Amino acid sequence: MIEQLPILNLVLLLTTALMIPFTQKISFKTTKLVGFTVLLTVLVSTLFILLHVQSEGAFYYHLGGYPSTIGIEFYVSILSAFFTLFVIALGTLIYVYSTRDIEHDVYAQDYGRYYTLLFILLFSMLGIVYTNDLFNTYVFMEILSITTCSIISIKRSKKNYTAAFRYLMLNEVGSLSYLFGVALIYMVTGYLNIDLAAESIQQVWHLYPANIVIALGFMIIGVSIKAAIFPFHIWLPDAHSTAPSASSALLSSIVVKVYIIIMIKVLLRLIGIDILEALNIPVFLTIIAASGMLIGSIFALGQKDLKRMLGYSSIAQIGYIVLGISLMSSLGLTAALFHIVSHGMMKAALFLSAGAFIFLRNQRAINGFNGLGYQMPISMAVFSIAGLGMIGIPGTSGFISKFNLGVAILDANQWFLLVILIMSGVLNAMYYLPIMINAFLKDNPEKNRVMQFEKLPKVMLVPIVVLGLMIVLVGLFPNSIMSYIEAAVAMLLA
Amino acid sequence: MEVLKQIIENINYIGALALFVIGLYTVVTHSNLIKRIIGINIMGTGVFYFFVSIGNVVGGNPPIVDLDNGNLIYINPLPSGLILTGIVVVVSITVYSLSLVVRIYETYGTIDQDEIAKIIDQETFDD
Amino acid sequence: MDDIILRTISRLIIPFIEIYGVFIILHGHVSPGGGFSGGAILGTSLILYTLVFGVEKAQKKFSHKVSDIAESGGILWFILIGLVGIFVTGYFLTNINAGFPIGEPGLLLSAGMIPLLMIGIGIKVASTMITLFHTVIEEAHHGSA
Amino acid sequence: MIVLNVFLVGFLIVCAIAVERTKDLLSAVIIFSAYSLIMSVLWLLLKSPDVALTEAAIGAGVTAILFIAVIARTERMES
Amino acid sequence: MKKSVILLIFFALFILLVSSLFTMPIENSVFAPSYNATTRYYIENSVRETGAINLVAALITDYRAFDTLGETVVLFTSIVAVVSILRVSKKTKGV
Repeated sequence: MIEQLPILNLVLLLTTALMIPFTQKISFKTTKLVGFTVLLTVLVSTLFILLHVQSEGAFYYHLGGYPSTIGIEFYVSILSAFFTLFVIALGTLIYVYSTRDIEHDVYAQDYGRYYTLLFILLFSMLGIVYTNDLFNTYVFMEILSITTCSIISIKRSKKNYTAAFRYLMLNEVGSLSYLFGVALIYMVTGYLNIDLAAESIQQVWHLYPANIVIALGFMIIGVSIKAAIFPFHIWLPDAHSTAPSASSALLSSIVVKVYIIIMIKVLLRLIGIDILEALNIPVFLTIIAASGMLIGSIFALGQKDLKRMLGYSSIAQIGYIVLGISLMSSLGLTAALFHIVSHGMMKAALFLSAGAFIFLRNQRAINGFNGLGYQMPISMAVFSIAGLGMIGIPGTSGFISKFNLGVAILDANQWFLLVILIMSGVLNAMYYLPIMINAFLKDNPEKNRVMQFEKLPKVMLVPIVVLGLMIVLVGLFPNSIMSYIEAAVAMLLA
Repeated sequence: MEVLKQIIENINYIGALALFVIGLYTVVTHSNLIKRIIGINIMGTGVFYFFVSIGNVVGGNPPIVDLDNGNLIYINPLPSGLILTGIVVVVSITVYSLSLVVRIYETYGTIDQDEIAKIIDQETFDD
Repeated sequence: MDDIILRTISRLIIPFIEIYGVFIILHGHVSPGGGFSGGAILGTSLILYTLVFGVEKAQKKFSHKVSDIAESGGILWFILIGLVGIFVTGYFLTNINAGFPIGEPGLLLSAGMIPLLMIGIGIKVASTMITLFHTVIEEAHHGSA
Repeated sequence: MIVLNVFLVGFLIVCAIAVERTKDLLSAVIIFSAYSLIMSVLWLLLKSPDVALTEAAIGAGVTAILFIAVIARTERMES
Repeated sequence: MKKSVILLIFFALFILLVSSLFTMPIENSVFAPSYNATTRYYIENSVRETGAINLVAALITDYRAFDTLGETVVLFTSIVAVVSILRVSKKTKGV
């Protein structure tokens, strides 16, 4: 039974998405409740899968009962089990938040469509993480790209259309590049299954090096465009700043991370470290990551719009993750995977609290935060916790990931990277700290400095608080998730 | 002469690569949004053409089994199957981007990327 | 567009296009074609109807309600057939092992779930094509919002 | 057969370049439709009748109709 | 000026791809690496296992039916996306 849970989860999410147009006609409240129940069910079952995988080891699920040479299969390892849990947990929190927040951003006639798209989004992300097939990944990637663009454009405002269009075009160039890479891999191996193709690549690598090199190049560039890795990040600030707040949180905290999971799969499971090092890929990745870390932060400094600033900060943080991957060591990968989780939580908290400021005060400009900490104490406190985490203050999950990254860099004997890491941390402090200082310490001439009770609706407040608590808890007890990540890294490097 | 013979024998692959590059060029250089969408389509057909060419076998038969004659050579059916999926996916993306173009034209009055950028700059300057 | 030649000819032609589309869908497993191409042909016939007789008349034939049901229904049908496999063998989307009759290869009534899935895909593709076309042109009819 | 193949590929590339060069979007779409049709013939030569049929119905038919519907609602010339 | 530089870059990309093409297995025969045991399995067993004589149909709706499910979901998503930005319902018309 437990082996069928992954596919049942996917089917459940998809069926919910398909039924929403009909349940919405009954009442919108039931739709929300049904959606929440479904997400909770999926959350519990992913938790079961994780516990099962931890005790019994990874398992394969063959669709249609055909063996992996001829059919499609799911590979449920500790990596995929853990990341599906991460995706669904954050997705559930953002879903709860969005049930009120969409009133602010989306027309009433589009509520049902928004949730249809949201469930298909979760469906495709789960599919990408589970599947062990190159072409199946492409199909899910296309579902993901079309849904991500449409949860931006659903706001139906001027700037959303252009942002979504640019995002869609780049997404499609990325997908087709990835498909071209798959074609080249298929040409020399004859398999689409990642494990079988990887075995075959090890054998034919000396016969047809051109295929492997060009395929790797196209696949990495394709995924980099979608993951907003530094030179291909141009779509991200527009898309993240114009989207509805719940969509921005989803995009920045989960969707981009799922593409990085694809990248890890391609680099480590398909191609393998030996070939990567023979081609000097780690050096390229290091340069890209380091420049992304600096340039993202520098651009973020100059922004006047809060959500746009958070978007640029994401580019810098993705640089940290890529840096961890580029070290190609078990310490580096541990740091990268930990930072995926920790950045996911922090960015979600930041975007959701930013959405709360927009929801109640319509406050987007960074220079207007004076005294806001007294009017919205709880959301501002969570914003501060997440911001401190971004800077890397001890006690937050951000500190643990930066610490791990630093250790990994020292282990690889690359001192200049440590300098860049510290510089990027300082830059982070330069744009997050002023907001907090303004909010709590500066006077607002119109309002008196009396702590007010927060007027935010409960369904929006609860996810923000839960995210804040999670950041602190993971920061204080990192071993709770570190054991899973270390097991996953051991599996990837085996 | 040898080179020419090689080119003619592998014209399918070369044509596919040419289409891929032309499509990419159209997407990157043109500022007209509909032209960009056509570029994506050309790029897509280039990739699909490449994929189908991989499955071709010289002297093979179409992948429909002849039950009376068991000794025929068939082409590789897998690339064709994958590309069927791919074509429909690209059509979906095209339609969605076209509907975005309709909305962009209604709000900005133009479908040229450069002019839209000018209008946006003007607006942020006015604020 | 009120032209008697167009109307008469398309009245004559549309049934044939539709029959051809249905033929392609149903013969997907014995000849080239299948759900995608057949569905597209079926959709094109309705697009032709829309072009000749106008959006209002076409939407009476193929309303939003019908298209909603056809779109969700196509995928639900697919999932339902997949779930049969899970209940019988434990694997999603199983054909013969799930008890679908295989028949004699080469005949129309054969290949277990393949024609069933093809019908679902065909309906889905046809309804998608026609709905997309209606959505893109219908608002021009009302004048821009 | 190989002569036909080379000829069609040449025609295909000419069509693609023509689409890229044409300033009139409606002509570009019509050339693109012809391009799709040639592509489907080429896929027939590569012995993939299923893909050819799908491309002829979807690429040359539905896509072109949708492009034309959108051009009718927006502007026709590329500046 | 800028356009000609881009054109040159793309031409260089094309030349690079074509020149590396000749080191790839492009002979289009049954001995190509992609024509492997899996392909032979499809050709030999698909009639017996699925009952369909059209191998492509057997592939897309049986062996790899999950891809096709994903692809119908793409169609569904595209229609929801298009409707979500284009359709104006009667209640909110004019907004």
